[in-house]
Amino acid sequence: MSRRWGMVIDLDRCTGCEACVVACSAENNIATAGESQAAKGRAIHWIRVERSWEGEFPNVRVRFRPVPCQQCDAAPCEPVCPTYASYHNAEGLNAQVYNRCIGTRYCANACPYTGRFFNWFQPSWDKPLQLQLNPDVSIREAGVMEKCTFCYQRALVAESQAEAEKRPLRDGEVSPACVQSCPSGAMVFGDLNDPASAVSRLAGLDRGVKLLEEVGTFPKITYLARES
Amino acid sequence: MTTRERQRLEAAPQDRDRLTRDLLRPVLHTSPRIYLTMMALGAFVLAGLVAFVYQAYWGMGVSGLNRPVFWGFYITNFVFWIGISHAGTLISAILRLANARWRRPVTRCAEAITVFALVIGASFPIIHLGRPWLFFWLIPYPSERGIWPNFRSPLLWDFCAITTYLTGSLAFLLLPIIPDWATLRDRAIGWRKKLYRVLALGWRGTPREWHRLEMAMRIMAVVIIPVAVSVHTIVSWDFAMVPVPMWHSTVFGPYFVAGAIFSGIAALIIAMALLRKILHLEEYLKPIHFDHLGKLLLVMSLLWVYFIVAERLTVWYGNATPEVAVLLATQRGKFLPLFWTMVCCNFLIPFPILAIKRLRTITGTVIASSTIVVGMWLERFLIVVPSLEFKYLPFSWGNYRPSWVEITITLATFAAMPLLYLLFVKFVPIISMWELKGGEHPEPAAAAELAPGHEASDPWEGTLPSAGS
Amino acid sequence: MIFLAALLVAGLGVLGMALVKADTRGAPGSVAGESTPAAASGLSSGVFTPAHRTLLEAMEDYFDYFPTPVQPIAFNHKIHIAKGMKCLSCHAGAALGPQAGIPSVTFCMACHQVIATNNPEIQKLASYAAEGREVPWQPVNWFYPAAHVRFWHAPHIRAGVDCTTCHGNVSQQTVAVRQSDLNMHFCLSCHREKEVSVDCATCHD
Amino acid sequence: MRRRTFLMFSAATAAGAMWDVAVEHGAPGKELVRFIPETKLIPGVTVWRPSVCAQCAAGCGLSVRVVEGDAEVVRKGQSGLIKVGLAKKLEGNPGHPVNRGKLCARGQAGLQVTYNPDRLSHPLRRTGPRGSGQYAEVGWEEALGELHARLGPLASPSATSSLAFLTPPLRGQRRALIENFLSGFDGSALVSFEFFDDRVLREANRLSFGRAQLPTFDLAQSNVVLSFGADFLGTWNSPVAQSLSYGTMRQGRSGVRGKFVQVEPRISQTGASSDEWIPARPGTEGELALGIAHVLMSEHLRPAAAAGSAGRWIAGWSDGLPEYRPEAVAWKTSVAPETIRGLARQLATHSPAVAIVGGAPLAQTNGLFTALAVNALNALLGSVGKPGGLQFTPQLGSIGPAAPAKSKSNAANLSGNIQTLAQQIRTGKPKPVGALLIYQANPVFAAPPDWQVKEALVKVPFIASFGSFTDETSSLADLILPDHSYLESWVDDLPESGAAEAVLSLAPPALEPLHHTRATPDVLLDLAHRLGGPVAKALPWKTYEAMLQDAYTPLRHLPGSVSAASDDEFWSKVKDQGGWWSAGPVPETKPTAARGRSQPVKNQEPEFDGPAQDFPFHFLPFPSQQFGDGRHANLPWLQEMPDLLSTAMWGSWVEIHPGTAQRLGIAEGDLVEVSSPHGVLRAPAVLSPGIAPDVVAMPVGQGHERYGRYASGRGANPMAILGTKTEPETGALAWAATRVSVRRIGKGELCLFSVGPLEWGAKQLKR
Repeated sequence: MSRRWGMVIDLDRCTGCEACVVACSAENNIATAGESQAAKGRAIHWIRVERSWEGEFPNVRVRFRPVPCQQCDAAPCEPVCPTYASYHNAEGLNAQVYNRCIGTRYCANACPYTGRFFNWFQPSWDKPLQLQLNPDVSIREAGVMEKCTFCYQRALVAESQAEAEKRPLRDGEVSPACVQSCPSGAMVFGDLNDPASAVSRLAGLDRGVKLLEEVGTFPKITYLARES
Repeated sequence: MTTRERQRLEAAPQDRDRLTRDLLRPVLHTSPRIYLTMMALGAFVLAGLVAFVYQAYWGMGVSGLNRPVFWGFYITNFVFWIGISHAGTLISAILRLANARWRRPVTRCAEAITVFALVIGASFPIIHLGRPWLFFWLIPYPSERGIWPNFRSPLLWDFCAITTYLTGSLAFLLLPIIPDWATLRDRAIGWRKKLYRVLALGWRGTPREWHRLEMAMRIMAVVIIPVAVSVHTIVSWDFAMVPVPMWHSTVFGPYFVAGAIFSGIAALIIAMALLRKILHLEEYLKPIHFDHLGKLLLVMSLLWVYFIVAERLTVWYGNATPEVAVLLATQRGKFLPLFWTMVCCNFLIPFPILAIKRLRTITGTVIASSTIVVGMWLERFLIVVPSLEFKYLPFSWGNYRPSWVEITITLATFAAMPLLYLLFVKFVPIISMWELKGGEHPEPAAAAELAPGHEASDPWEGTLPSAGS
Repeated sequence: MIFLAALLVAGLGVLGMALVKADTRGAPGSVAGESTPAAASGLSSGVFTPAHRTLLEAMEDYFDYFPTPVQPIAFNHKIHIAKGMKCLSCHAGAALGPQAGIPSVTFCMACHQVIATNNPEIQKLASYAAEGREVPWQPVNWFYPAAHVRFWHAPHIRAGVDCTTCHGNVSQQTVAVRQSDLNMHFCLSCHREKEVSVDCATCHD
Repeated sequence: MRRRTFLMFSAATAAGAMWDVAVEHGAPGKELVRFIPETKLIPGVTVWRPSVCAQCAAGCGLSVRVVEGDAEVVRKGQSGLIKVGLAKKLEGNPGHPVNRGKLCARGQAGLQVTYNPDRLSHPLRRTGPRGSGQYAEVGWEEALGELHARLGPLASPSATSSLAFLTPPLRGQRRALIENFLSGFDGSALVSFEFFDDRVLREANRLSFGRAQLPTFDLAQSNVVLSFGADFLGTWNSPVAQSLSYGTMRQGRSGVRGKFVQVEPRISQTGASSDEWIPARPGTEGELALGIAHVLMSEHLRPAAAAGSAGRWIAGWSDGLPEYRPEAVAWKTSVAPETIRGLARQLATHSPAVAIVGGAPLAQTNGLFTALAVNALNALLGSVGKPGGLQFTPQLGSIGPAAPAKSKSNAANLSGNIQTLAQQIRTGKPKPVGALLIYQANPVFAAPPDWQVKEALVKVPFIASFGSFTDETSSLADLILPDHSYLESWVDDLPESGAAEAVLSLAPPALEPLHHTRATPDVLLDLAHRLGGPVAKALPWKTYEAMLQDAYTPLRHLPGSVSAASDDEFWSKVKDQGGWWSAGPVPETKPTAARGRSQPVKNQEPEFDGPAQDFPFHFLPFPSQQFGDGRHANLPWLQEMPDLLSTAMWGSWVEIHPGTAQRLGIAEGDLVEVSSPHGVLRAPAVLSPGIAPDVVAMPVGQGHERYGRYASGRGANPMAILGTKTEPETGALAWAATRVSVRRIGKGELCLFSVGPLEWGAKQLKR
């Protein structure tokens, strides 16, 4: 059976440190928008940490949750794309093919999680910041949508490595940059089709909830609710 | 209908020459004022083109769009103009089928609106593309890579529906022009003669030709109605097919179609009034036309209110959090001024004007139509933007403010419409001469063949105002 | 459609004029810093955007046109292969990673210190080495950035795909030229035949 | 049909019409020359190389992803491209005991230090007036020659003026090198400066536990964690190590979920994770701790003697702290007596429990008392040195041959702080400062204005800086000799906390230098060689690498992570592993006795700078999640990383309670003016429900005047309005003891990532 990549985010472990946010920018060549563009709502963060305040002083609580693309099984972004730039691949990812994207931004509207981002301008890096760019990830030009890929390039590298070594991929061998960096171990990544994987086990916990479950998107990210 | 009325409508034979003269005057003579107007409009259109190129070159970032409001003015304009396009073909086809005689001076006017509004409307999905130079990927053409467009996407349905509608409307508009072009060919001189010789497609006015034309028009009239309905339904499905609060609604199909006809008729009334004034067609476009269209507008206004109440009341009672967020934002929140302006423009102002007979004059209907055009544009805006600003996760809610680029392009399309119209008027008699002449055919036999249709009782006859008698 | 075509033509015309001076302007949406080094640093991949210096470059990209490169030294593949060298002797990266790579001038000079030193082309090579410079070889096969192609040599070599499958029979070539139109159809037909992934994301990213 | 064919067919006319526009085609342009590469890497294949994070003092191990790529360099005056190994990503070193493969946001953004567009690429000599930032490039020989000429006279025994070296607190051989370097200069001073320096806590730990170092928390096994103001998941101490164990505390053990209570007047990133937030009045945290201790003792949950020597510093401890009845404490702290009792019972019954103190509570005039009170509470709970409690990472203090050869005359001067340095510069006593060397520290930005640091520094006849950037301090320098970035250098660190074992983080350069920079340790060794005499004798090594090798190869004989048969093998394994960590007892620095004090520390009311009637609000500058103390403000990734709570990017803001804001007529995003007796600043307001009504808070880190294109002129610097109250025993700046007033100025600009409502729930409809 083919793989079905999934993620579990334990909100009880998450500290809101945003290591995942920077890890994602570094891994995926996400350009910095700059102040004026960021103020217009054009900063790109494939993963963001949402926060919510509850209660009145002094009984105040904060909740937060990291939100990347939920990699839905029934993703609303996919059927609406007129060019198949947004499509479902065999490993269950909501992949985005940049060269096929003509920039209707329909997918971004359809996404209930606002997890898709548009390149409003040609991305640029002040020299020599471009030297940090990851050669495994392409630069998205002006006019195309982009989104979290579950760091598919890392999965491909690991698969290629495993194939070269003629062995199967181990659980935990592939992890997106956010999961790799997470200091409190709040994020776990793996194959949901493998019942023995850590992610399958955690996704089955009673604490597991899906974000906006009522929309019927069947996300592959399971949030483990905070216990307080 | 009195005899006098009938004569006026069908034009007495002795008037025919005058009629032809009157109707060809705008085609053959152009005043400097018209040139000036065209230049002014052209400047606007050029500004819009420059803005579009600027945007295509630097990126969509020069617009006011952002995350999460990925659609804004452009899609508003798209829906608006596609809506306007319903004026024509649909109205003229229905009236043709219903054989309403009063329609004759109105049809071409309306059909032209359809074609131009469609062209303008259809350009917006391309203007709003992040990479407009790749728009042709929407066309299902065989590719060596084995890639086809995604037929599941409502945008593709849109593409197909709009191209079909455009083709159909063009045929619907152009077919009955052929005899008039033939008339022009016979009267014009110089380059115009050559031009019209080509355009007239060798029309000679034989009975066979007349017969075929009539048949074609009948078929077209029947076919174009479902196409027109489907177009705006599909436009509505662009929204209704995605799980966005207040977009995902079953009522959207008929709601959009009703809104489209509503705004279309309003646009038609404005266009007719302008033509009447500018081209001095007072004798051909008469108060009674405005009165009839005004009644139609009244019906559509009521229908529109019905739909908006149906839509909003169910959302309010359903009380689903994400939808109520959008609902309240439009009715009570930041969009409150726009929302209530829209209600005034679409109902509170036009309703009394159109309902009270004394106010349903040319001026009255034009005022009502103008507010309706504004109101319907706002309605489209209020469908597109608030849902995106208030979409689900409150953390990602946003704001939208259009930039000069979007405003320029929007204004340019509002200039493009009259410009195209003026150009059209300069090449085509805007009132179908042969139809106004009462289906004058050179050969009695052919006329007799068609006669029963002409003789048939006019379904609108009984409703005609007695003022003319 | 006429209107659209007019729009396109007029648009592209104005664009062309804009493109000529593209480098001297800053982007209107000041993107992280003051300059737009995207074009200069060769990172960007947009078609009709500030990514290209000239309209022609943009058009070449748009129409997938690959001009034939002019090499600084008329490297003769045929002779090297005839003398028993293998592709991987020089392009060692092909078996190990994504890129085949072109060897450094020092690698060439390892042999050409003594071999064929009279050849004017070899003398060119020697002068590069003496100046401490690499030979500015021009790429023969490449993908435009707008294609977003992720191509890794190593898995293909591991799967036993012969170099000639894509690069043609280089043993008969002197200066290498682009022999196959390495377009998506070319890749896909082989992938289909061998029943390996035809998922978009395998190659495009 | 092929795409090209289709296009040609449909667009041929259009294309033909404009072909002539493209006039520039075919121009070969200015193709850059390619130089012959010096390293061999397989193109496109990743190599992971160890390094050590230098972004904060935690000393985490790094794994640097290196891939070959083209870099633009200048060789022999010609610019061209060369293939070099480029760092593509920083991840945690999986084997490193402090961070175990994890890395925080600031650590990962360290990539942008190396590739920062504003990094200095050449030695610079000042051309304009001091502080103008006008410099001209000079060669290394010239720069070193000048430095030598300036320092030579100071190194002679008859020198009439002295040398000062300003650095952040350093550890390992870098510190040893500088100390040894300075030992050759009579009366020289090594001045270390860091704004958030934890001096008070080290002193308290020295008194309470005999260890003048920051503690390591075994949160992974704690059942209750009570933190007094410590941002231990964000910026304080060793955040990655603490987050790792925090995760386990919450959900890593079956059936047990640790509880976490945070005491602080403003919810920090750490406080946001707490189960309970207790906004105690600023400066009363110590009393709260003692109130809890009182309950523990009075309810016979713990005997007073359990605290051992740690209780000795609290007056009335052995009597059961009669002054700290919950009711009395409640009156002062504004924490309900029931809350205090409840906390005490939870701590006692859900053992192991641990109390943490750090940050703002210790930056009050009674900071030492507060720290000692929490230490005593920990001791009373029995959590010192126990699983689930606090421990001290063994320190490899006596390892290495590089202890400075102190001469009697300068031993006393070897350490100092920025105030004494400023004093010395101003008064010229005991000796005028003849030259100042600056390495990374930036006190001009981060010291309160009344210390007059800048005014003092400009009086020094000669200043040289080794920094990679021009910042507010290094822009005063006459000569700048830029250092390699840490990824390009030999790096070593001895983490003070974060692991149960003794840790040496050490790594060779992961990258070749990108610019014409030189590693500062090597520059100093070179300089020592040139100076000759005692300096050269104290630093006999040719390279820093040799010095490190000499210092650390003796570790081979200790039980540790590397087993090797020879010193060379050991050294190469240490380099590969990114360090060495102990696997058994190691010889440590002798625990320092609680010398110099016999009396308990008195609890004094916290004093605040500024009268309460004119300045009604406590001003709380807090280390920002993005920039720490401001040193990371030049990294664009961090500038664009939204703050967790305010979601602000690219700027600074003033956090105000919504009720207070309403009273003052301030709305979200309004520009407000914050005035203290020492200065005024302006910033946009953020209304935050998680702050006490009598506190206004501001992140530290922005407001740089000169720190590259991303940081300069952005936001406001809260340090610029701080008073100069200090904790009297340690002399540490009480940076949380300033009072301010706030008023609205007008509309401001705020760059927020989320403009949505503050809540997710039903209230979202009220917008």
